[in-house]
Amino acid sequence: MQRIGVFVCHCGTNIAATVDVKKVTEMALHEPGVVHAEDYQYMCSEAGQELIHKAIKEKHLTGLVVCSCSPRMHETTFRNAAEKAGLNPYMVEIANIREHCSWIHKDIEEATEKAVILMRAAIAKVNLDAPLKPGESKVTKRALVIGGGIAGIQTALDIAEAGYPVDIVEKTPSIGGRMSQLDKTFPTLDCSSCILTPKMGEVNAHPNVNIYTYSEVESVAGFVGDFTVEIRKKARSVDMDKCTGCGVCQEKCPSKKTPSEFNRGLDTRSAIYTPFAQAVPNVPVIDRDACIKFKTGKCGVCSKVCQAGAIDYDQVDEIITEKYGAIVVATGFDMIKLDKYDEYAYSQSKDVITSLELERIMNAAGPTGGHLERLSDGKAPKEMVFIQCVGSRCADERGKSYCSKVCCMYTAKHAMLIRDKYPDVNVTVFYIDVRTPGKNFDEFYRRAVEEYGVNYIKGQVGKVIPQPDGKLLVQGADLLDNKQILKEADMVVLAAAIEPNPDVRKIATMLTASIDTNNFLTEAHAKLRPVESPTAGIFLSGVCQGPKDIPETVSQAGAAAVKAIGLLAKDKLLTNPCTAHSDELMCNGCSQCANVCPYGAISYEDKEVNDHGVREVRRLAVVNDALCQGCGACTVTCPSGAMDLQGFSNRQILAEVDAICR
Amino acid sequence: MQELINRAKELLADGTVARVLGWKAGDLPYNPEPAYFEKEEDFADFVYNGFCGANLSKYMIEASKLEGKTLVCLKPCDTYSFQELMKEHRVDRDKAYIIGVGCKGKLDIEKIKAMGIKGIQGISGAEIEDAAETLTIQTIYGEKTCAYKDAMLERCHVCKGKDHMVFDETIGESKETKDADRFEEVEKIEAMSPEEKFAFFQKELSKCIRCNACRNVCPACSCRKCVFDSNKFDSAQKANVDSFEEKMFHIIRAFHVAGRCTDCGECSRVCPQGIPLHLFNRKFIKDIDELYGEYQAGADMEPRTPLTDYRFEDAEPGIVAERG
Amino acid sequence: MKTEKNRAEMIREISGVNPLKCMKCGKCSASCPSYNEMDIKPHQFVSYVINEDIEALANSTSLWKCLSCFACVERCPRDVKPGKLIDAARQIVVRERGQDYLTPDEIPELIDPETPQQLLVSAFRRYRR
Amino acid sequence: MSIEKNEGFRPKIVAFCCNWCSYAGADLAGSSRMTYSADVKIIRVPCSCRVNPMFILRAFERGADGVIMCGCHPGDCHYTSGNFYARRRMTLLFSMLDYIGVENGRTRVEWVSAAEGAKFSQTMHEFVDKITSLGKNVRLEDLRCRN
Amino acid sequence: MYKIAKENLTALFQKIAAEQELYLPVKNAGQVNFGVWTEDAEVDLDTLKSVKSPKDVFFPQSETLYTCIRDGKKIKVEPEALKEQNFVVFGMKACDVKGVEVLDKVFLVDPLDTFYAARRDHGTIVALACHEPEETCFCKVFGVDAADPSSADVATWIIDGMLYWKPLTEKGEALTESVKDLFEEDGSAEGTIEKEQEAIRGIVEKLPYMHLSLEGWNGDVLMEKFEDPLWEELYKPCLACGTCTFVCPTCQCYDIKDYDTGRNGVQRYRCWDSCMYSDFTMMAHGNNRKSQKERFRQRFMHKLVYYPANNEGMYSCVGCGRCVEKCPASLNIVKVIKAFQKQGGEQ
Repeated sequence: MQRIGVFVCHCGTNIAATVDVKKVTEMALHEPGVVHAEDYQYMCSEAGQELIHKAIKEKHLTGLVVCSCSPRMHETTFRNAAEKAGLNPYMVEIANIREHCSWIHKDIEEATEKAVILMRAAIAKVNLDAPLKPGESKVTKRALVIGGGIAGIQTALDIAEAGYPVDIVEKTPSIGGRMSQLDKTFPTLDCSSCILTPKMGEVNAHPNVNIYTYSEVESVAGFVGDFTVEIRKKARSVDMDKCTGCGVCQEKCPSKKTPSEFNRGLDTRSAIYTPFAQAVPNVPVIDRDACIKFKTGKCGVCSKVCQAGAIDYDQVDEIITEKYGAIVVATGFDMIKLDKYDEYAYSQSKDVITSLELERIMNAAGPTGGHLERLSDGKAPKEMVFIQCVGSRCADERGKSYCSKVCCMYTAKHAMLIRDKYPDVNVTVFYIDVRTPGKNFDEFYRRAVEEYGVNYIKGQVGKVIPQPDGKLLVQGADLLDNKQILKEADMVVLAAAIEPNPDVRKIATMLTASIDTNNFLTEAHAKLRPVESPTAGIFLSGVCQGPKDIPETVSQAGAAAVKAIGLLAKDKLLTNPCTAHSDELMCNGCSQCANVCPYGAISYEDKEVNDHGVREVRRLAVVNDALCQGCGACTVTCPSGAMDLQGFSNRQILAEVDAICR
Repeated sequence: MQELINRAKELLADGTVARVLGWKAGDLPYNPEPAYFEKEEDFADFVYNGFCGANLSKYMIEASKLEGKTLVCLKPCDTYSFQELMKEHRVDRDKAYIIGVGCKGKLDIEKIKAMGIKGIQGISGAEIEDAAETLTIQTIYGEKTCAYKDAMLERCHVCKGKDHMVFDETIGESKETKDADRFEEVEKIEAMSPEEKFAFFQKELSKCIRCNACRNVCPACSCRKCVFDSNKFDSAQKANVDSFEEKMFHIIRAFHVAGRCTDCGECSRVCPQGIPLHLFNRKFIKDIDELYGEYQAGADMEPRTPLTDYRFEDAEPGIVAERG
Repeated sequence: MKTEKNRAEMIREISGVNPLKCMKCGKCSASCPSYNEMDIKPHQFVSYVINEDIEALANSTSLWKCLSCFACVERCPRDVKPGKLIDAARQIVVRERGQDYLTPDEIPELIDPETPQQLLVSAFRRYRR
Repeated sequence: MSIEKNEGFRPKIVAFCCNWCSYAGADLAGSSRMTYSADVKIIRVPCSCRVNPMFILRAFERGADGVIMCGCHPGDCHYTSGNFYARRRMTLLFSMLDYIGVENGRTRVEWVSAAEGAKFSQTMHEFVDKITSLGKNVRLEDLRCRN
Repeated sequence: MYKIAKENLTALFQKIAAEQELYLPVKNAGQVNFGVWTEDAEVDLDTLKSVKSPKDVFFPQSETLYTCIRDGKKIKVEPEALKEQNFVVFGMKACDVKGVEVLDKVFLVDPLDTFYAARRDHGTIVALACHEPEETCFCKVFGVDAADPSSADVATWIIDGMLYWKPLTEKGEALTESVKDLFEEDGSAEGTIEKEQEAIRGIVEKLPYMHLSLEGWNGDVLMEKFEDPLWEELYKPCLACGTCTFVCPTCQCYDIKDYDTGRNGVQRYRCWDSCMYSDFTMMAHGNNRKSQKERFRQRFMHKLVYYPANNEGMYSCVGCGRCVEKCPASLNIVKVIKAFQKQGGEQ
């Protein structure tokens, strides 16, 4: 049985003017378990807290009820007061008789009656309170960044600068990501690699950064502050320490027919390759599916020409296990596949290309050496048509429901660059809406129209028809002129929608980070916690969270880094003690609770139990206190009531219900 | 049936399974009981006929703890329950050898008795191989007949289909027995006035004796300790002292199995007081289908059930009032 | 005579189309083979239904110029399907005229069983003017 | 049943409010001095997804005449998805209560943000009026608890 | 001997109910159970067995014993009043009447169960013969004569549309006196009844369970039966529901529980318990029957061994067959008896 003290606050006249505090105090003494009751002008004052202190000491109180203002106001104050007097702070309950009573009722009798009931409910709850202690968990002072694009690079650099070691895991042979494939960037038109390459060098050289390229995350265990991650370092077949990056092997490699991933398949690469000249690390990998040595056993040219003796055909995948305190996801995006858009003839004509393919064509290091030409016959185009929103803003299953956000701007960039470099080429853009929210964005678009004479037509294209003479007949509509347009073009560029990197689903599952129907990672709060995942210790950087352009990506990357640093800077994490707990004798191990847990805090283990003499091994739910935030979703999902929430237990809430309805 | 027996004996003999879970003939023509068969000679009593309505899935919870595999005979509808139990990790698929047995609709002795047929000595036409549409019943008071269809369990009139959801092999043909709309009764109640609804359920539930047969037979009610038996939740009830407790028990039970109930109909089959308990479960199934998309528990191994899932655009609870 | 509101409602019901989903991209007009012969263009159909100006739609030549080729239905990114709207408008006009050129039992003899139903129905509406 | 007929009837109403939005909304109603009936008593829960249907039935058993649950607006849940689960649970529960003939309107769910003090007070006004017009809860009451 | 035409029974019920409570088989939502007679109750005398036995007329499924009311920090205890009004139970069958005898031997011995005793004192049993026994009946095995419910206060038979009424005890005479004006006397009734009884006994002979042997079951075989490995097999289909115990006319176990009503104090009540339940006889240290096998065994050991050991060989099964009809897993006492018999035969 508890020894409960009830303290009724006047709050000056805020409470006392409407609630008969003396009566409430007197009524308290009739309640079971109450051994002390008093009222005071301001319970939250020093003097008020002293009264509480004294009563705890003198009456050996085991629980407190404070009838005062909202617990959102002073719960912490009274908990601290209790702790100072040696009482567990979680043995305190607040009856909110100000905001929920005196301030909203006028009739003294009515308000007093309600205050007594609220007090009874709090007493009923404190009767079932148990002392709680916040848990502590350690923080491993190391961060993992998944993805080595501009988002991952920026996040890693910022964390490294703050003095914490960071590992980047990048799936491809080089960091750089999508940005390395771009030619110029809007709205400033600076060269993409000119701004990216130094960053790549910087991150590579940073003493706090360790980069695993050609590597993938294999598994993730643990929780905030203490993740254990297995990284699969795929066999590169080249010794990274020995290779000097001279490039002879690539030159001499006889297998040169593999479509280049970096150039979006517009040209080919050798079997031993670095994706692009500025690759970091500048160490090639052998594509074992394309390599003649691996396919037939005969060849070995690269090994012969390598003076450093770096070629190692026997290399095997390596699993690296590392501990991290924080994980940042920066897995980026890809363009959607266009196989469902037959009407735009993408698969029928080589001259219908995507915008990212155009980037490579425009790039000096690209398949055409930066010269704008038709891929079918190498001729210079005279008429170019850009089609917007291919697969974006789409209500059916062919495309994506969202706006890809970057297409309007990069199309303006492309149009402008083409008109600038090839003034004789006519450029027509078919658009639905031109969206340019961003600093200097609309000005940029207007320049394309006004200074460069790009022809913008409001209306979507219905069909692109390849003609026998190699031209492309574009059938579109001009909605403002109310005309149907038939236009012959030499090249058509499709602004295909972007989608999160398909690997993200696998990664999100490993991290128990939630993901939306479009495969974008969900943020902990759409407005207030946009760079955190609901799963503690997981942060989001770049397009994996939603479509964005480079400056936005970089700012988010910095924000994610700050959040990660904030976590790494802590020596220990105090965990909320109001967490869920499963009664092992009642748990069915059915996994329903884990399905609703937003934090992935529930796992299962096989454990031997002694159920009143029956010993058996059972599958049981185990809640990780460090991850559980105490929402209670699991408690209602659990049919047997095995899962309960400390501080808001089933019996406590039922006791409150009973007290109110009495 | 002989094919089933032969195959079971074969699997037992070659050590594939350690025991067979099927039905043993009863001492009356209509009361076979679930039973384990471990030796060749046990099979003398093995039976599989129209009265083998019992869903053996639930027995597999205990059988999963035994040494070796258990061969279990599951009817098409039973396999939904089994799969749902697999999903909830309550049975071990590796410990089960499932023979999907054919079904031509199971019989309800209560329906036969309700026709005024009493003093039953023998029933023919209930064997699984019989093509007969009629049951011939020998009684102390003379021979009676009734149509097979008229003696079928309610659940067979709204059969989910002839396919087994999970099995190692199947033996025997099934027959399409569905001839009624699954939600017809629910709709009839929905159309009533609140007073009529209340009177209807008050009357039905007043018969409840809290024997817990519905709960204990239910494959979805597989809790080691039911909330209604547990002091931990402050919700233990052993008897219905007030009519409120009848409602509390049945509403909460239906709620706890909502999204997990396969509509196997065992609750209604076993209720000694003939309470149409499936009306609770089916109401939830209907609501789930209408509000969150058609869903059949036990038809797949997707971990999330309708109540452990959501969509942003889900209906608001106010829809209940709006629907009227 | 039904009110314009009723008629608009009927068009929505018959076509199963929610015109409010349209984002005015014009892909339908861009795709339409009969575009030049139409007075009301395919991308405009939705506005007439939204504004409940069905009379104009009913008197429009477009109603009978539409070939029911369903290119617009196929390509519409918003699932609005102008071809179905126009087909529904056609149906309303035909119903209001109370016309019936063929009796139902004459039809099966006249058609190839492979013909898509939808094409058939809309062709009837179009050619029995 | 008319409101006049129920004059003098004081309903018992239990309101479950989530700590982050609705309880704060109720606090705001208080600090803005927006009155509502004293018949409403609030129980604080961490999230609407903590509300077990058994709590609601228990309230009715013990003589409550109406039960309302308030949570963060869908999409704004402090725990990201709690109120989505709560929404499905309550929808099904309310539908079942309706199905067994409990008067529509004895239960309600309302999403109230921390900024919506006025909405909280308005909602409570409406709810108390509704329950007053429905009168005493007799269909879900345990007679042992009746006075 | 008296008689009354079947169609005049409503008048009889009205007359009895005017004076005292009348319980009889009533059909509610398709099922027949004993209930209080009202003008619109659907009386059903044709269904042989009520789902529940009528034992709850004397031993209700739940009843309050006393209430504790808190006043400040004092507690007041208010015992529940005993039954003070007379009542009549009409239509109990011979087996059910025998069931009451079984209960009497538990509740009417020292320490006397005052709640039960009060109900027994105030209740008059009017029994009705079973005219069409069914295949699930095996009352004869336990010495019950379905044709002659003679241990009641009044025995009745319905033959050719006539109800024959034979008072047997003082209570029966008193009841008869109060309704006599509705009856006519029939001197030749004995003969009619004897003829009917012969017919009933003839049917009984043909019932499948009639020759069930109780050999080997008595109060002396406790350890032998208790330790028999057969239980390990028998219990397996049992679902641990309480159907058999709750429909049984002789199961007498109850649990005592508290219910906090809030403003009306804490009610201490008792309710039927079932040995099939996992918390049966749960004590502070836990449960002494840990497995379903032990709980299952308890029920049959009690009926066929423990009870006879304490009551001069009287079994606490009356062969009503309700468990045979209602068990969801088709288990029942007959199967248990037969299984042991078979095993005995083999040995």
